[in-house]
Amino acid sequence: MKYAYFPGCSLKGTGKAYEESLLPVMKHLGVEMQELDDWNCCGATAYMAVDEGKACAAAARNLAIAEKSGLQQVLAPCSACYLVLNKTQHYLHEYPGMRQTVARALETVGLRCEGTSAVRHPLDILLNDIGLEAVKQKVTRPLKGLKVAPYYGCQIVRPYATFDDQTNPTTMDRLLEALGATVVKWPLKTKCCGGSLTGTLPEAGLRLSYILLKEAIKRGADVIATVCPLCQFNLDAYHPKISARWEPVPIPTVYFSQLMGLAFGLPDNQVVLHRGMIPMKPLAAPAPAAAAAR
Amino acid sequence: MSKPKVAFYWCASCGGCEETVVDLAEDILGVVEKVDIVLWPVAMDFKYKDVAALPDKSIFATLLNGAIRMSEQEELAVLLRRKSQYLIAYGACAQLGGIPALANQFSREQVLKFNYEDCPALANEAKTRPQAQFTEAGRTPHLSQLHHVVRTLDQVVDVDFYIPGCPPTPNLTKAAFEALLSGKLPPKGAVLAPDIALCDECERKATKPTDVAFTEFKRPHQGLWDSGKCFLAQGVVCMGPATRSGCGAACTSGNMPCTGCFGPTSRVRDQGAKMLSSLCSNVAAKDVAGIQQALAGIPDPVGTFYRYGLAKSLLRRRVDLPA
Amino acid sequence: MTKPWTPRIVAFFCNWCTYTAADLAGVSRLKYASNVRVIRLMCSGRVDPQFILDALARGADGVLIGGCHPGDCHYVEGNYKMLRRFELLKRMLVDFGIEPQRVRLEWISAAEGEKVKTVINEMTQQLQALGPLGMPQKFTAWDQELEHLAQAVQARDAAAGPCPTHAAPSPTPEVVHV
Amino acid sequence: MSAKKEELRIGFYVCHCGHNIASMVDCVAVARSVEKLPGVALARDYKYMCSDPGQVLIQQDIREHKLNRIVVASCSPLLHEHTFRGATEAGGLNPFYFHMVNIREHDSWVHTDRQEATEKAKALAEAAIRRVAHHKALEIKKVPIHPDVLVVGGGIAGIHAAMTLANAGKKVYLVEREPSIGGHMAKFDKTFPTLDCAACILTPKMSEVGSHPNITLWTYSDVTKVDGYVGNYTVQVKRKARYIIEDLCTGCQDCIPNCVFKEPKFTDDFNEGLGKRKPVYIPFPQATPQVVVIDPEVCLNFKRGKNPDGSPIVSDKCKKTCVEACGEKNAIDFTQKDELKEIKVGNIIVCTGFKTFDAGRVPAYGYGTYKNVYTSLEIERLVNASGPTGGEVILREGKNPDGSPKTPKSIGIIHCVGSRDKKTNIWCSRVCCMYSMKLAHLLKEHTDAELYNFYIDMRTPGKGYEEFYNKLLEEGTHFIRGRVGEVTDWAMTPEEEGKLVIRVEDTLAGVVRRIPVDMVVLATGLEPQADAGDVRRLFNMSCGGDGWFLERHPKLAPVNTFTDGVFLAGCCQGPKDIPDTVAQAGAAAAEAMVLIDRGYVEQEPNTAFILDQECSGCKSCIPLCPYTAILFDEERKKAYINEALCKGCGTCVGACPSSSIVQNLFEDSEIFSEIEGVLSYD
Repeated sequence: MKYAYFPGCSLKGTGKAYEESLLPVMKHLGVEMQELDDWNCCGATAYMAVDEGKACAAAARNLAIAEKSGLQQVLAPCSACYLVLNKTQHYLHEYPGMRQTVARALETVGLRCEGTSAVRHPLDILLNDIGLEAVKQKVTRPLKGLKVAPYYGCQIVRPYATFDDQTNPTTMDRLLEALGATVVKWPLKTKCCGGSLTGTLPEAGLRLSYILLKEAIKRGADVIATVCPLCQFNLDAYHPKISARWEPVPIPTVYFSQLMGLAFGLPDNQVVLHRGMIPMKPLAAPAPAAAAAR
Repeated sequence: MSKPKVAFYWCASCGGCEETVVDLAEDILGVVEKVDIVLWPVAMDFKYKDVAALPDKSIFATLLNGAIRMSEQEELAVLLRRKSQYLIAYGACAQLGGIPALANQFSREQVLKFNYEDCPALANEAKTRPQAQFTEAGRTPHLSQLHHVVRTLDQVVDVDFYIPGCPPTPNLTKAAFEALLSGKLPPKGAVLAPDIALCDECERKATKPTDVAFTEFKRPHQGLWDSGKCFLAQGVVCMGPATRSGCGAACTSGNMPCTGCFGPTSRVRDQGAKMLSSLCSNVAAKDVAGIQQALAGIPDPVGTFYRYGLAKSLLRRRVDLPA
Repeated sequence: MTKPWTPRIVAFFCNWCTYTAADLAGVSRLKYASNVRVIRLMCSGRVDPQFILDALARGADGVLIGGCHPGDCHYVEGNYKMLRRFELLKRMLVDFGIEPQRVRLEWISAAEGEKVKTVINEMTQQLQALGPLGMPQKFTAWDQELEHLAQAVQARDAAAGPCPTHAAPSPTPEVVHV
Repeated sequence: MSAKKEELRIGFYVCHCGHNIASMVDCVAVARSVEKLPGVALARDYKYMCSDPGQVLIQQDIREHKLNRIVVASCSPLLHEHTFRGATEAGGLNPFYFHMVNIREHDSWVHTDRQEATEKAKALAEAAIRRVAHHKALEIKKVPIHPDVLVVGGGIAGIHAAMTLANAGKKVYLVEREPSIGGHMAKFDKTFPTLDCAACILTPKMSEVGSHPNITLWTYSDVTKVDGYVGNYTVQVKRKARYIIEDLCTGCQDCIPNCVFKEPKFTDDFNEGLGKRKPVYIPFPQATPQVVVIDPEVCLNFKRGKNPDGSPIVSDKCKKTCVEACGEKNAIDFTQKDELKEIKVGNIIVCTGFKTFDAGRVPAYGYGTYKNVYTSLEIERLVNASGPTGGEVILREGKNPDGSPKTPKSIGIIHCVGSRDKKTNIWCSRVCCMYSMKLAHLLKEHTDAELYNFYIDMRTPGKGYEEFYNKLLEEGTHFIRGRVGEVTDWAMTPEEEGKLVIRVEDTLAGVVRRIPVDMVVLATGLEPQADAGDVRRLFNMSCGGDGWFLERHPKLAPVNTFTDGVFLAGCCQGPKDIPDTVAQAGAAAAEAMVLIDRGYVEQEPNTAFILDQECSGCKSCIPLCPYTAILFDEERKKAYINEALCKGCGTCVGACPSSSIVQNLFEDSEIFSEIEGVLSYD
């Protein structure tokens, strides 16, 4: 299995831990990810709000490069990238006007976007292409006893329900269970993390982060697992402020891929748990018998 | 008193129809006794100018076989029409276009190119093609030219009667002569054969089940066929149900399926469409894939359903060819 | 004033589903291209492939057949029979040089007025892009070679002078048409 | 050719239909264009052809102008062909010398360019003119109607239709798949807006059905096959084994307390799973017939698994205390098998009802996740005195400090769950606003809780309905306008702890609100039955895109289907309340009686026949006929059609390879001339 890999800016910056953990995990599962040559900004959600035409053109350039590469599947781990690329794909198919605008823009750089490639999320690929059975077979250190709150955020399920339910997604739940973890009942799976409001309107934005963290602790979670660099950042970076404004809610937030690496027994530098600001408690050592059996 | 004048002529045909006239055997004597033959290129030496010299309508009946494929054939058809009281399309080619009309699937250029350049059995390095005219030693002979379209006789001139078949049977020919000479004629435009499909006289009819459901189709060379059983019951396309009878089921008696040379019954406008309809309706499958699989046994529907009737079909010819 | 060319579609709709759906489209005041002319039959199974070829030969640029959805035929299975004919006819028409988009089979239930609209509009658009099939015009064009020849022969004969008419006319037996 | 061909004199009429046609089609131009066609004796345009003067005009013209063919260009033949055939006949012509052109539904109503619409009308008219020249005089066949009626479904619609017919002296078979009739209505506590007790008004009707001499009641039965046509249907009914001989069971129910299971422990469907029942049970106290039923899935006297014929395997391992209790009545029969019955009826009324929307499909509302989220039907049972709690409203989860079950102090009712929602069902289920208010009233009465209704729009069109809404407002029930976003258990304040929080945008106040409640009621919408598709096929009906059975005409034939002799009543046709259901059931019964009392149906003479001289006996047509109407005469080696069995689809005609089959009204020559006609415009 080979996918075109669109990292986007976050995975090279604030969300470095996502890339650092996802790449080895995928490799471990025999998935080949070929980073797109000369990719550019996906346009992100902000650009879409300013100028849809230009935003689509920017995103479509990446799709065009993917088409040119001959790889029909584009793997976009960042939620914002995933949404924007998908949205562009939808616009190209549904609005002839947009198709023209984009075609004209791409023509100037000698590219064409037919809109034929599929934009895929890692969860989608793990569940539907690789399958949980294959994942389970790679688990050498089951996350027994680890209580995880699966946090999907908004962008991978809204507005497009591409591979999971919009209000109650379950793909990550099933993945975490396959890793041996306990998934806590957590009705805030797709609630807002505060998004960019944490920076612009902290009272509103941080409050949303605070609710998520508080509810996760209340429901007995040891850790929050996320799929989105912005969610991870919001839930991880503002503890001092939240603590000052409301109460301390010390719970770590990590990428699901980090938990996978952990369960696969990958080396620490591929699990990169040290990148989090709230440290995750070490797992209980595996029972000697179980360890011997491996 | 002089005897009625009769002409035989051939256009684009194989000569088989002429054989039928000969196949009348001793009966031909009876015919010859009652008529004067004024034109019969295959057997006797007359010149066109002799015909041209005849007064209009002075020939009692002309039996013309072959499709109209060349300019010369058309010219003669027009001439003979003018000279004849009755013009009879004799045989499948004159009636329906016949085998020559299968060329209506190709353009004139394709036909010429294949026959004078690409045909594997050909030695024509100069790629010489027939010319309409050329000058040699100060003389300029004109040659007949290939038309773009192969036509039935009635697509060129008015036709009074049709005698079907590839070739027509001696019996039908004899009966037609008798009718002509006795004056007991059906209405103009009639086909001088029974107006009922071939199954009526096919001995295999009784073996066709009433619940046929096709799962596959076979072509005659793809198997050995039960010589007593309906071909359709064996999955072999037999045009009998869509073809006029009158041949005495000659092909099925010889263990070959009917290929449709007698053309459709009078009620049908397009023989191929009707045969297609009948066969397909009785395919067993209900899903597109299953249907396509069953019908894959008919790889060339045009050649199968319009083997003789393409020129006379509703579309006449492949539609995207030049005129 | 010459009107710009627009395609002509002859439609054969079954009485129970598609014709009723077209009535529903009317009752719902849906708007669609006026290029289609509907002929009502009781069942899509009645659609004789001759009708389709005849329509094309007489100047239709496309033929649309509408029947009940598979399993819903008012006459149990008439629509399957049409589907089977359609599958081979489509292939045969390609051999005749006719684009497959020109003949279309659609399952439209009595409730799908909206589908009548979309299918007709879509087909009109497709045919517009394909351009006219124009069989009657083609027939005329094909037969021009006959006229050219006739003119040439006439000219030649005229040059050669009148036909000698010395031969006696053939005796004609009395004709009784039976 | 027989007699000399009669000269063609066609009369053509184009109808303005007020402005319906005339506004988009130049009717005068159409008449002028048709006038010039060969065979046309006169062409007129007229305001309303279907009116009496319009019809009289045709009749007069036939006489005065010696017309022998009539063409009317107006609306759909499905609407008025009958009318104009009548006028043609009244004028002294055979009615089949008439043909109709649809220039309203197929032209003026669907096009926007007057010139194009007029051209189209001309072409369609020319096609009809050419076609009608080929028409032949035909005779209408009259087929007698079997006077018995089948009513499918024993809810309030089926009960009312069956009673209406039976009281008029007609014999009725009422087939119900559950062990008792009563349907959804039997589960309701009270009915809106009058708040009369559902059982009080329904059960007398139920027992009347059970004892009516003209009604054969078959419960626990399925219709498995329907053959035939209007007036002459042959129906196969499967009477499922209930392991009780109905005639011997007196309804004493002694077997139930004596079952080896001392406590009821199996899900009680009638109580929406809120209660339990035993393997031998009666669905509810007023069940009709008063006959118990044994569930072989859980009864100990059966083994798991099935016999080769699909019936359960009797183990005979149980002590059979029930048989002992039944005693001499001997009504219990463990060897009973499904039984197939065949009946003949002339008409069928389909009243198969609805199912409620599966609330689990909207995960945001927490049904199945939070125990104290209920569906409306569960509440109906909960507030019902004969329900699983005896009418006491207690929560599924949570106890009082003393260990007793908790009663809700605050209740939220969420409207439009599975209705008016693109993600689930787009239609309005029509009854939810009203029943939600009814439940609000009943819940308040039972618990004195704070009641909140969350609605998108209040829809109360009905006699006394708006008044009921006003009454609720006065009672102090809160109405909050807004579609609820979610039901959740995460608390933001101490007051919310331990409660269900309803998050909603209050669109009147313009704020997002969080309302903590103890109980959430989801007003689930109505959906077509899960097997509506199979039922539709069984009775040869149509379904709308939404899955409800389709009536022949939404206004003029609301209980008819496209199949003659099959009628609809109740929610199987679309959501409706009890008054409308009963009205529709009465209408369906009346429609059936129209046919029964007339005694015969007229059959469209569009049957096919084989030209005997021309048939070669190729047998291609024989397997094509779904009605086995085509037979082979072995002696003459030709096929022939049994006209009585032919339904007139024309499939054999389309397939006859030598065109030796002719379909009346749809002859090849008629259709070819129509093709020529529609393509005649420039």
